[in-house]
Amino acid sequence: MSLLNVQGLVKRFGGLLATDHVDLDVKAGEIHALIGPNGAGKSTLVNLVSGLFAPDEGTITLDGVELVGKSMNQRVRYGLSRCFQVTSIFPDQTVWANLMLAAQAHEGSSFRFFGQRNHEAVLQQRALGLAEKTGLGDCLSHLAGTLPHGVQRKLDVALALASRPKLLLLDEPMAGMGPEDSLQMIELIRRLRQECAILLIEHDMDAVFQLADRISVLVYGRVLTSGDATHIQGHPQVQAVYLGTGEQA
Amino acid sequence: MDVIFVFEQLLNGIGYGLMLFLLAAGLTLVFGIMDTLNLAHGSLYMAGAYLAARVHEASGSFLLAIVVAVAATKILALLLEVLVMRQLYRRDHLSQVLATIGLIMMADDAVRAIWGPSPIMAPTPAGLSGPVTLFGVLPYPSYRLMLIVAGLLVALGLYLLVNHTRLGMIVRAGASNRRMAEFMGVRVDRVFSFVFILGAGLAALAGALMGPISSVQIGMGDAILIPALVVIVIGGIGSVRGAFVAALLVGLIDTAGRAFLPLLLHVMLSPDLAADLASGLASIAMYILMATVLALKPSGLFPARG
Amino acid sequence: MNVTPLLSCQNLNAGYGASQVLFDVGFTIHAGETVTLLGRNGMGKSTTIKSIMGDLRSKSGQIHFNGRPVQSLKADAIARLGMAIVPEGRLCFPNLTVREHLLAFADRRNGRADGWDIDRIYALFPRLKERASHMGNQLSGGEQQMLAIGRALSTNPRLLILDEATEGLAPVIRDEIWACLAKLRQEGQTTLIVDKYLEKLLGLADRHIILERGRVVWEGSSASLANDRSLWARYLGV
Amino acid sequence: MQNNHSTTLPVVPLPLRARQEGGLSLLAPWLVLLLLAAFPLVAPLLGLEYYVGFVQRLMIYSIAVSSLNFLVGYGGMVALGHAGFLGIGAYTLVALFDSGQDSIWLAWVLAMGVSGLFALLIGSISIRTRGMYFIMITLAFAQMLYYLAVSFNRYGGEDGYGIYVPLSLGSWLDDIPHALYWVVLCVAALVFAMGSRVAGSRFGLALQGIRDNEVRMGAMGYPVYAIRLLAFVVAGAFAGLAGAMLAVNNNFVSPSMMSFGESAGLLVMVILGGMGHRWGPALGVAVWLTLAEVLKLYTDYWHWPMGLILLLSVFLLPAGLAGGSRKRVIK
Amino acid sequence: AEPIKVGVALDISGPFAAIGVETRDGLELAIEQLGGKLGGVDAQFLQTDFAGNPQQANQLVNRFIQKDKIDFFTGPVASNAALAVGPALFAAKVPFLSSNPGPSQFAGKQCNPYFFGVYQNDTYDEAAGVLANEAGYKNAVIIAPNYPAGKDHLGGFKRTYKGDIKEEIYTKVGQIDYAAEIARIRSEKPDAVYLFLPGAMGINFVKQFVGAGLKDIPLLAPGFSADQDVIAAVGDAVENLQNTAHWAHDLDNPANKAFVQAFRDKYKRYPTVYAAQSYDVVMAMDAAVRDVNGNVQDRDALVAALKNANFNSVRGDFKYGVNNYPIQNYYVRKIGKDANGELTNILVKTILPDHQDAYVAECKM
Ligand SMILES: Nc1ncnc2c1ncn2[C@@H]1O[C@H](COP(=O)(O)OP(=O)(O)OP(=O)(O)O)[C@@H](O)[C@H]1O
Ligand SMILES: Nc1ncnc2c1ncn2[C@@H]1O[C@H](COP(=O)(O)OP(=O)(O)OP(=O)(O)O)[C@@H](O)[C@H]1O
Ligand SMILES: [Mg+2]
Ligand SMILES: [Mg+2]
Repeated sequence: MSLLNVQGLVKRFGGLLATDHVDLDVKAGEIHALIGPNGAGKSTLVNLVSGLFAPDEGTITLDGVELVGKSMNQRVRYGLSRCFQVTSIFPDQTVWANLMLAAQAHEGSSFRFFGQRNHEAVLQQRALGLAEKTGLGDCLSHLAGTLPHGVQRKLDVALALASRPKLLLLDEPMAGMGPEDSLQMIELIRRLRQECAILLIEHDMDAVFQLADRISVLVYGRVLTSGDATHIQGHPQVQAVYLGTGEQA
Repeated sequence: MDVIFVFEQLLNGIGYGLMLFLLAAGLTLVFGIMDTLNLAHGSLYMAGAYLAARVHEASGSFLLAIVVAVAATKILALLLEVLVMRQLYRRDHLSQVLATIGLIMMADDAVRAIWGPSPIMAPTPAGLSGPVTLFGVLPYPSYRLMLIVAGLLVALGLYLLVNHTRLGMIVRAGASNRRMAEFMGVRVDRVFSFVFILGAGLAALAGALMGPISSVQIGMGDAILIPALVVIVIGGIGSVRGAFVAALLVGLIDTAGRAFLPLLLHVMLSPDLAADLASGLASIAMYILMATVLALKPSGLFPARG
Repeated sequence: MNVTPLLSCQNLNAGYGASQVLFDVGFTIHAGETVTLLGRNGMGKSTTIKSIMGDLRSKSGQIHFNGRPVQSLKADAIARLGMAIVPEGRLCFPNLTVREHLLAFADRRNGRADGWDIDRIYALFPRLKERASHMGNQLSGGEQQMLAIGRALSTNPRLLILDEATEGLAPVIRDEIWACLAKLRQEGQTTLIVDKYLEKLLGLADRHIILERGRVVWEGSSASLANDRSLWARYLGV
Repeated sequence: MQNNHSTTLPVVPLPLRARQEGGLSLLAPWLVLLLLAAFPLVAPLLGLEYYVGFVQRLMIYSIAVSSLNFLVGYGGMVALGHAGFLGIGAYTLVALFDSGQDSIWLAWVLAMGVSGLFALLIGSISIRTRGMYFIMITLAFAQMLYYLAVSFNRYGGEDGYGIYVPLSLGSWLDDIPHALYWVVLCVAALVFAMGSRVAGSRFGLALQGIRDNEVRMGAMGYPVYAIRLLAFVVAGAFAGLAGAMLAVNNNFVSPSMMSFGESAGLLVMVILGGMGHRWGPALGVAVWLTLAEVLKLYTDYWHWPMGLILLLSVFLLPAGLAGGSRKRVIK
Repeated sequence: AEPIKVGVALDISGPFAAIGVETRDGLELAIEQLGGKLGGVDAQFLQTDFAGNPQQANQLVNRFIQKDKIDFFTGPVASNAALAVGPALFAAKVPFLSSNPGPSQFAGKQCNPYFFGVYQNDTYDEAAGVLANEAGYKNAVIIAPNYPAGKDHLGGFKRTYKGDIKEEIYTKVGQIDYAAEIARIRSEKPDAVYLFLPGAMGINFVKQFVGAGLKDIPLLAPGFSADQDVIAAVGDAVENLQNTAHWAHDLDNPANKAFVQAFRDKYKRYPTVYAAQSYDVVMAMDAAVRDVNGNVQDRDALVAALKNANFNSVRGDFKYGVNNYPIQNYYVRKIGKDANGELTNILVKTILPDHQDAYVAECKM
């Protein structure tokens, strides 16, 4: 049985049908890539799944639990976590404080008023664990906002990982990265697949073809086709609307 | 209750709404578009009212009074812009609140020093002092009709300026991302000065026009500032169209509350209770409207920014 | 080609607060050239661009644009001299419609009559025409990127600067942009490009400048960059 | 970069918290507490009896301003209707007094409860809005409360309600002169301590996280709405307490306590003192109210210098008195 | 010896600033005429500004009591401020000579030997009710802001008015636009309109009322809605407005003539009721201090002396009732032009001779 199951999902922005009866599933342990032209509705889909937007129609289940109608934080509890297309961290705090904040969300209640959080050993452990896992150990004391772009993206992933999700939604994690950073991120994602399933949106086809077990192509809010890398690469329509001819690095 | 009475109240509601819009117009411009909260807008309104009243009294010409009041207030605004506001555009709303509250305090004392603490007289222009008879049955103050026309004209002009001119686009661009606008070659400083002064001019116009039917006195701006803020918030900050619709809505609801609620409640309740409840409700009708709108649409009726 | 360069930087030193990022950066761009600025992440490409654009006051050094010293001018004045940027992160205006983005700043800063107008931009990016009345914040990432390019073109700049302009674009669109840049080059548009798709850039640009830790470490033609793979590994992490 | 999972805790993280708090800054609160506690005893010797009452009022206001500071500084929720909660607290006390209850303690506790309840109601709607809309919707609710009080005959309406029979703190306390002062001091000190403590607590840090990046916090699994709402309720409850204390202090309650001007004044004190700083409220209150008191003595035109000081403080002290000339985050 | 200290609470800024200035000018004229002395003893007048805000009043008065140790207190403009500070003053045994407010509470249940009123708030309205009867108005619309004082005042009018109240309109406090109310009045077609709308509200209402072309419906008002400050602000539109007060600047008695002359010489304008009241208050203090031979510390004697009111009041003879509110004449004034064509109140007649307030029975003193 698949981990995430999206059925008949519809989202309208005014007259615009951004998500048009989308069916999609992600199996446990797999990396499922979502590609498609700009404005096809990929981020919208992620926003619907993560709970930032409410769908107009359709169902989303995670491990058998219906997510539609649940709040964002409830979905996190059920095992969903996400990164954003635009890096979303706490730029005025140190990396350490960022990680502690992420750890705190999943370890005990946030409705405690008096104890000093920074002294909680459990949280420190967890934050350190995150830092290690994502390779942020060197820059714990830096203000997050002054870090190089690639590191900020890693931090974004680290924040998402704190909840130990079953499914991680990554919206263009490689955007704006140079080749080196991209490689590191690919490496990181590869490592993560041992822990959770990943729904990956990415325009960097190198990365997609290297990582994805399955690829779905979204066009004008609809799923055009799904399949493995070879299937997609050979699909004439996908080439026409998305891949183009030249791109093959 | 007859048709004419209802119609008259309708007109009253629209009139009051447009009065609010006159003041809200300048606020929307400065606050909605430049994202600068100028609570001292009411002080500029007061300046306009005082200047117009004095010039009108001295010269006998209402038109001249308006022109002088608007021009002089604009000069004042220019000074204010250069000395204070310019430093505030880039600051957060809180700094703006703090600084402009400071300005209000200074403005009130300045007016008190110049014109004294008493309300002053703002004569009604001779030609507009009496009522005209509408449709042969309804005597209606001609001055109020003029206000309605003025309000409509300002609304139209502003709507066109903001939404359909390049200047309007540039202003909005500068407001949402000053740096990027500068990259595109916009002299944001100058554009902002222009907008601020335009807003001040509108405030002065509102003050000059309101003078003949309201008390020209210290604090007059603060009293009307809150309803004006309510208007732009209901409408959706930054939306001229929203402010216009909201102004009419507030005007109509406020007027309806005062005109019909007592009659309505009289039918259902004891007179004493009815009077109490009616006037109590009428007092807060505007706020109930705002809370309801925001509860349903947290960014106002016509949210202009994301 | 002109004798005096369209843009020249000499001994540029710049940084943020106490930390210096650029060290004696110098290079020139001649009218009609397409030049790239290369280097790994965080090497100072964007910082160089910020200094040129007047967004970051350089600590020392000279910048001449179109024959004028501009290092003390403000960003808007420099822009009006004919410099336009597609910035990192796009920075579309949330409260302007797509159409307004393309009209608000329309100008003929390069003085040529046959420049870009909204129709030509729509022809380049039909997607934008479909979204003409959307607000800047209601666009997908890629649409925003197209809009940012269109917006820069609408001013008809003498020098067009693209900072990671293909970031987040679908491969087809990326191809379109490469095609567009090639076309611009043919038309004599001067362009400074920062991007990571090296192979494409090789075919597109006349010259390349490589930055390493805020210093210009290499400068040369496409041919010599193509031939020297060691540069790629050393400075570009490929 | 580590490549294996080491379990040893590196010593880095904790000292990272850049602010080194020690020495004077640890002592300062105790010093101030001592001075304030001793004040009623030495005041008569210095001929300063009057100022005992004055300082008492400052302390009450600092509770009110602290509660707003919690909301604005840590929560990023700029409420322009905070005086409404002061009013609710005060009128709760009035209602009790009017029905023959004269225990100050009971009144204070109930005032907190009732205003917390109102805050829950008002907050559950207001919290849905952001920025300017939040500013205005809180103002709207305060205005409603104001007009409600104005037309509420039973407790004097616009005229206000005088508490002419002294209230009771409880048997033995009533016999001590200035007992109220010390009680107020204790409460104020407690609120101060809690304020300092909460800032570094789980709740406080979560609240600050929401202020900085709400969407991210939601995506990390924080119950954003509940946290914000609870902050609003807590702030409302403490404002209510301050309101009830003010009622005892003034022996008088009137709707003007909830006016727009009062709400704005509270906000002014928060910002002037230094948003999100533990000393901010105390400093803001002390400076602003003392200025008002003193300037009035010298000139009819006392608003003028007050306004000027506000204006200058915005430019010269962007982070408020407590923050020195540190730059405030630019929007 | 120690000078006598008088705490003066003005409302020099805020909504009542105009009245505050009138109060101060009357006060200062009296002080000047007395050479800065009360009853021949040096006196110090300490001023403070309530700014129309009763919330701070308490604090300021505590300062007077505890720090300055005042012997007399006078001011403020508004009833709510008076109610707020009364108890502290009474507890400290400081005579409180109101320079304007006459709240019903202090006239009735909460009356106090240390409080002295100049008139009880409702008495103006009671006089207006009688005036409406005498003028033969068969019916009237009455209007006031929606707060207790507004209801008290309309209650005062209804107490004496015998005609038919067609409608009782309560408006929002601080209202700016009155079109809806005016339309209601127009549709009722009453014989007269009685309005209690203090300050800006009254000015707004009258301006809009006249603009609506309802000049034919006579307006009646209590004196404070029709004094010089209002006249100056509204202009010719208020001509013929009839109002009631316990004083008029053309009241024929020597003390008043001297006062009005001196005031006009000094300030180049007609005094208002507020100026006359504060002038009288100082004169009352002066007389009382003289009666106790400067020994103001003997508060019982001082209060007794104050109650005797052994001075020539500008409002003519009056005496205090049990509740320390005066029993005095009330007059009808009508706004018209004086000999120089200047718009002002012209005394018409006495409408209520030796009138006492309605609350005195509740006062157990
Ligand atoms: N808040 C919104 N209001 C209106 N329209 C929106 C909104 N958000 C997105 N859209 C529209 O919905 C469509 C899908 O957008 P989405 O961001 O999901 O695209 P995407 O597939 O992620 O594209 P990209 O790869 O460029 O990021 C776009 O056409 C966009 O203009
Ligand atoms: N606003 C800033 N404040 C402080 N340091 C900054 C700031 N912006 C950039 N830096 C630092 O300056 C250095 C150069 O950054 P720059 O943005 O110029 O790099 P880049 O070559 O454009 O890299 P990228 O490929 O990531 O865009 C980096 O180390 C970066 O962390
Ligand atoms: Mg996207
Ligand atoms: Mg860069």
